Amino acid sequence: MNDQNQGARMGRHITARILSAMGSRGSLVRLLVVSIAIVITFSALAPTSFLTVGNFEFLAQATPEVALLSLGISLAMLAGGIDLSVVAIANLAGIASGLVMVTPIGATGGGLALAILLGVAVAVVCGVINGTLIAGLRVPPILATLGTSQLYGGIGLVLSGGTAVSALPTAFTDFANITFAGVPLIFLLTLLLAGLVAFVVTATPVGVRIRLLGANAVAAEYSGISARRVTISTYALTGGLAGVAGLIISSRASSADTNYGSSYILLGIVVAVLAGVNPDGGHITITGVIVAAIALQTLSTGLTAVGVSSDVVSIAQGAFLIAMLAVNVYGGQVVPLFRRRRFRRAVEPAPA
Amino acid sequence: MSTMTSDPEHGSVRPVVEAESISKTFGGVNALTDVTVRFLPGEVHCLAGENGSGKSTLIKIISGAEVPTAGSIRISGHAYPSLRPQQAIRLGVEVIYQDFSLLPNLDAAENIALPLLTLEGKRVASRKRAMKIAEEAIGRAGIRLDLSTPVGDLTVADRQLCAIARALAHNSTFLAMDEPTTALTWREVDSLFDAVGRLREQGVAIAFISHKLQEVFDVADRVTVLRNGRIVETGVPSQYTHESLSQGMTGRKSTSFPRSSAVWAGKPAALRVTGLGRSQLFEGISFTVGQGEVVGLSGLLGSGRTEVAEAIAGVHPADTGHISVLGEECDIRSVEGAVSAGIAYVPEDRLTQGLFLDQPIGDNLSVTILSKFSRAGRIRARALREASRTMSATLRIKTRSLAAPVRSLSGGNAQRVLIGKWLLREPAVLVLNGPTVGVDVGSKFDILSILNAESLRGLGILIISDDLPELVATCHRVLVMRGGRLVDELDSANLSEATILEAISA
Amino acid sequence: MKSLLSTHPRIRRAIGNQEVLLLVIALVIVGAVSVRNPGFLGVDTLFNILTSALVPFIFGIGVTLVLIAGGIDVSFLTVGIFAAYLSCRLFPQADGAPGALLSIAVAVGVGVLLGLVNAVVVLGARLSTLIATLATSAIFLGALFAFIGGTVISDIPHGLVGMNSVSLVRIPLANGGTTRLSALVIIGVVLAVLVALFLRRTIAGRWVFAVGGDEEAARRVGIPIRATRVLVFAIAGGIAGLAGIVQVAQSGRADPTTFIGGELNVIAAVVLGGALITGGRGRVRGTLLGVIVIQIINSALIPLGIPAIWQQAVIGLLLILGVSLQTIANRVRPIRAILAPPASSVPIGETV
Amino acid sequence: MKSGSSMHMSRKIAVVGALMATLALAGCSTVSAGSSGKPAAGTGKYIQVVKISGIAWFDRMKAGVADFAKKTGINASQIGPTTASPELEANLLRSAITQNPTVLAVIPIDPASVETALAQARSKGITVVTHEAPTITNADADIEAFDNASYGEQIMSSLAKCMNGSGDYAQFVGSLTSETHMDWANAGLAMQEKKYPGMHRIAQPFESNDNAATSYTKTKQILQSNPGIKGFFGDSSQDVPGIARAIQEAGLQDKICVFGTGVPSETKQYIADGSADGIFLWDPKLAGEAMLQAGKILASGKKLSAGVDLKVPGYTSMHQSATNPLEFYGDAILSITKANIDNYTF
Repeated sequence: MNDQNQGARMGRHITARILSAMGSRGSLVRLLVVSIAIVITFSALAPTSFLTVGNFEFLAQATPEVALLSLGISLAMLAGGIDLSVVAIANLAGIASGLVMVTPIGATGGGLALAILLGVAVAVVCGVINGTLIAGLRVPPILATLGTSQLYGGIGLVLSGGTAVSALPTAFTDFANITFAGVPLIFLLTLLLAGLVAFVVTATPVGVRIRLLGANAVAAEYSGISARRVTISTYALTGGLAGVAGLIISSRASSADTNYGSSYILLGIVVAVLAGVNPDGGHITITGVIVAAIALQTLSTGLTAVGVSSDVVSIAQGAFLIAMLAVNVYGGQVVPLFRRRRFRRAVEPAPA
Repeated sequence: MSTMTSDPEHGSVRPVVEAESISKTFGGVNALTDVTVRFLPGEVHCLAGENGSGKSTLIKIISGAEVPTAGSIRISGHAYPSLRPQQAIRLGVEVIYQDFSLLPNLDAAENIALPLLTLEGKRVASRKRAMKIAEEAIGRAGIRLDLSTPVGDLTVADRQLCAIARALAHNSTFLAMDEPTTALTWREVDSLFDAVGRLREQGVAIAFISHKLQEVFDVADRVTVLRNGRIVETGVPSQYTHESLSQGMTGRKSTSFPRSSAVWAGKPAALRVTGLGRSQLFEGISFTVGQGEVVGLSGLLGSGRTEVAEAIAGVHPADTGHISVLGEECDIRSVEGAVSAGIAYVPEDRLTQGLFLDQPIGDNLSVTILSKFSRAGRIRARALREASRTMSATLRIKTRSLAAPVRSLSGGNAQRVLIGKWLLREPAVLVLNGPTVGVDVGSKFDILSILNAESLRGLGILIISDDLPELVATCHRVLVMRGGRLVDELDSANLSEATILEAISA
Repeated sequence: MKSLLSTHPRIRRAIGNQEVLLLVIALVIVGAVSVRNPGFLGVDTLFNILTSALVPFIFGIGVTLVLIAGGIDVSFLTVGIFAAYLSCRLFPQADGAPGALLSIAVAVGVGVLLGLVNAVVVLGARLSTLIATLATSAIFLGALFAFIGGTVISDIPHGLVGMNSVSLVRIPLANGGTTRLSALVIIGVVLAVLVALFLRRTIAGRWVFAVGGDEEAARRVGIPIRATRVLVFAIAGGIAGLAGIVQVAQSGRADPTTFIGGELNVIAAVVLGGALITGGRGRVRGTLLGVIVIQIINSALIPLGIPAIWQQAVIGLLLILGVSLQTIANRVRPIRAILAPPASSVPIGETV
Repeated sequence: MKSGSSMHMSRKIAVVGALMATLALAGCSTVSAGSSGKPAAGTGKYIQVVKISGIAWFDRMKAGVADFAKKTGINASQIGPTTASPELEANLLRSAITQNPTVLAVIPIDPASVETALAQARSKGITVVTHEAPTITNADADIEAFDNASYGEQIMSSLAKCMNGSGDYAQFVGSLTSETHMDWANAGLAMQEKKYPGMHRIAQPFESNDNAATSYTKTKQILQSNPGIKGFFGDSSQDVPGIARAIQEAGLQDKICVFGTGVPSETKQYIADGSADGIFLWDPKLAGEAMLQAGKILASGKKLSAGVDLKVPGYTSMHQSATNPLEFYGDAILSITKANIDNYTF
């Protein structure tokens, strides 16, 4: 990389790789088209309340925590697993760092940084525990993380003494409201982290191993990939993302609590699946996750803006998921407009 | 193609099953091209051909497990563009699949009886009745089988017997047997052939698939030879000799293979195994593979040959014994450990154990060298791609792009990817389990040539296989396993298909 | 640990038997609680556990069916409360024994219909059962609140009240009160027997195992895969409806929010009982044991004097322990022996 | 991700570090203050955000919102999430802010979790009134039906009277994180310790998760492990129905006293046979209307002060809290027993 020219070429190459890892274009295009359709529909239906700067600012502010939790779940899915404990990890991270923040040390700038680091570290440790249960004891991911979700939630409850950890320093709580040119900083932070995740899954050995492990765990074992190490890294990364989400949540809520975000687990899975992440492993799309998170948030905000009750919003989200997946399955046949040249996937194994 | 004509013998008898101009493509690869075969009542019709010639695919199309790309299946005079399995069974088609297609969580009796009870439209699952059906079926085949053990816990041989019994439980008019003897001893093969004889007398049309020439001559009334998805010729066994049939199957005069006998004498063995054992599976396994030597390890399915290979490869490590590579003792506890010791393993089941089917070819190739091609935690993507591309070119993998998924490749090309990924790692020993199963003839020759070339460069190669011509053609020595022990060693002086066959199925 | 287990077949067999393991866990907990609180060991505890296990057990039976067939259903709780609530709304006057039967029949019928909706989504959109039922449960719950109602019905049909008030056994207690076992338990017993008979003694029941064991093999031997799937979803839906109406009868009120978020706990109990999350294995008896062990854990916390704030963490820990033990038990299943008794031919030694 | 081209590990660390530093230090930047002028009190939308939509309690409160709209001609509506989850409520609240209402009336599940959003609303000139959130700081006023301490004390004095001032009792709260429930429980406990030393609370308060099934199950376990228990004190409206069902089943109607928060329609059957002895509550309809009335006064630029009349029964002469000047409470406790339960239809 001494040669500048070569560096630039490599840059282009990595960009291309990251873009290609961001999703099979067909499904991403469909998702984008539908998302834009949602925006146009609600702009027409409720121009006064939907089509406002405030509303879009709200969208950008409300999306980060869901997007980050979904990214974490997507990573677990990439490795062929699932993480149901992300919300519990987020809350535990928020509580742990909140407890440091409310001490006298936390009031100082260094103390605050320490508190934040501690929160993320706690989250990573939680992830490592998940990974160890899954790869070491080979507990199915859905059960392991269900159990740890209870455990982390319970630890959070004990640490916080049952009450919300509040009176956090204003330096921390204002963070959620900072905007650059109308774009909330937490949204930019989310994009940055998404970029980092994209880098990890495309351009690092561990990222490639996570994908291969998720694609075929048996073949990964026969290829000399250490399932234990890779799984633990995956869940540690997922935990870390959940930890940042937890910090964003407590910054936005000005407090940390155990009962926050219970609706996010299923929402996170929905976002990941909607984005086109394969729940059976081996495929992830970072852009898709961000777009899907925004699309779902837009859908619910839009429906609220036209005065529909939140019950209908949940019907709409469920129907949206089924419809998008059905389009992905049948889209090639029904909507030739969206068809892209793709390698034919024979359903059956090659002839024997 | 000129040989495939309606010969006069077919004239008066109406075929039970006819495949008419069947073609089938998988991901752009032609598995079958315009194949027409007739199966007559009371006739054992052998489909002969090498691995990958399309025999199994043809049977799967007749049984409804696959849908043909073109052509139709005619059963008792009615033409069907495609069939569903249920429909085919209802029409009297019964198959013993190569992979057995058993239900691992049900016991043997139920595996045998449930399809029949389903076909009969029964609603109540009577244990008594299931046992009765199963006992009759195993009686008919002269098989001994523990009927109340879950099939997943049976040995490979017993699973094969169970699959045979299931097919015999049903009074079918057409029975296809796809490599039904791979796990059986001679005694079991004899009773299977007796059962086949009785069915023939009852007027059942039988399709018999095998790549073991002797079996073809033993049971067949008619032989159809397939090569690369096309019918090459058809006739009665008396028209053929071993040599002419073999030539028809491979398209070459001789299966003999350019092979150097130069074992790198005086240098430490590439692989030395001493007293290897694993509880209940195998024991006392000792042998060496010299540098530049190609050693075969043969035995029936379930003889322990795969277990020994997987112990050496670290997949399921051995409990006792020693393994050394290039003279250095290594403690192999995991695949990673084996890989870093210099042992590479190409597993038996390419599709589930070897490849990441939906992932790019490039990633499949480079999985073994990710760490080597990384700096500061980041992949040196360009260098890695170069290495993969070079290997792909060396092995002549036919693909437009390394970004395409492996699934888009034919069996032969996929196998090259699998071998290539280990060659990139530059191991001292390459252990291959069934290296040419499901590979077309051209690729088979290429793959064996690649192995030959690598052995000339000093790589020690251990081939686990029951493909007798392949073993004879490529190996310097062949070791034979039975019941978890090494029972014979055939060196180049007395290495032939007949000697191996005798040793493995004694 | 591995070598210890593999060298002692007896230990291996004992640990390998899931149900024995569960019984041991149950006995250990009961023993531990009884030492601290001798009053725990009594008829009233037994009745309490049976009563509180009834509804999760009925739900669990449906979950077991779906798991055996190789799927994961997360919509059963919403199906249950939807069916029960609708039944109460449609026939609020259902009185006496015929009324009770009517309420039950309507709930089961609605459950079957919703189960069929699940089947249509799974088979029609070719979705994994987990994703499909995630989406349908959002839709069912939204539809319940939006179109049927969300307020608690505290005046439920009198037939149901009457059914619950029939006692099988009534025993006076030391504190002057009585403890009783409601006749509702009979529903659980009858259903358990029926489903066990269905699974063991009918061809369709065997198909369920076949489909979950190896779908492709089952297809090849002529088992109707799609019909089996539809049947399983329909039955599971009906069972969920039954569980819902039993819950309403038991609690004397129809509260649409009763079950929110409890899906995974029921699945955990079923898996603890030995059903494989990958399909092909499971039994009603195991599910009963799994549910009871979880109820024992739950009811041990108060007598053990574990502070409320610690309870969630303790449950999480026990859950992790349970699933880990189960996984370990599954891993030590015996291997198929190959090694023949020493043959007459002498094995060749180091000949090279 | 173009920068990814030359991003070494060290660079990556640097970026992460910078990120942390930003997180830690950038908090100083201020939020842009809203500059839009306040709309007049009589115009614009009034939106009420509740904990959960569709349950009896908030349906009753909705009737209060409708009454307010009818009386004043103001466009007032109520929204709430499908499940009682703080993040759903906070998001709904934020999406309500984007509709730029004149008055936001909020009943938070977790007061701390809405503080930031409420600050944002106020910075846009929206008048914010809360309920069941006496510690709130980012509101123009918090309207309570009563003084929390005296509510807890009133439940306790009824319970103590029923128990003749002696014996064990257990307390239930919806969740240990629920501020008002904990206030009532603690006030009750403090009073008992001072005035009724013969009574004794077993353990910490039990959590019912606002779920009658949970309070039922736990009550059975408590009865079983504490055979001598004489009373129950329930804070969540779902506690009394659950506790009373367990008492009813055990046939202990006459031996055990049950008091707590409750809704008449949900507890009538238990009050009738004595398995519950008395419920306390405030009428959500009146509370809902009082919140909006307070909002109307504040939006017109006036201030609330002690003694203010919100023109709603029980809220005609509000008291200002000594601890939080934003908190105003009325005298709207309803005490319901067998004698008067038939007067209430909700």
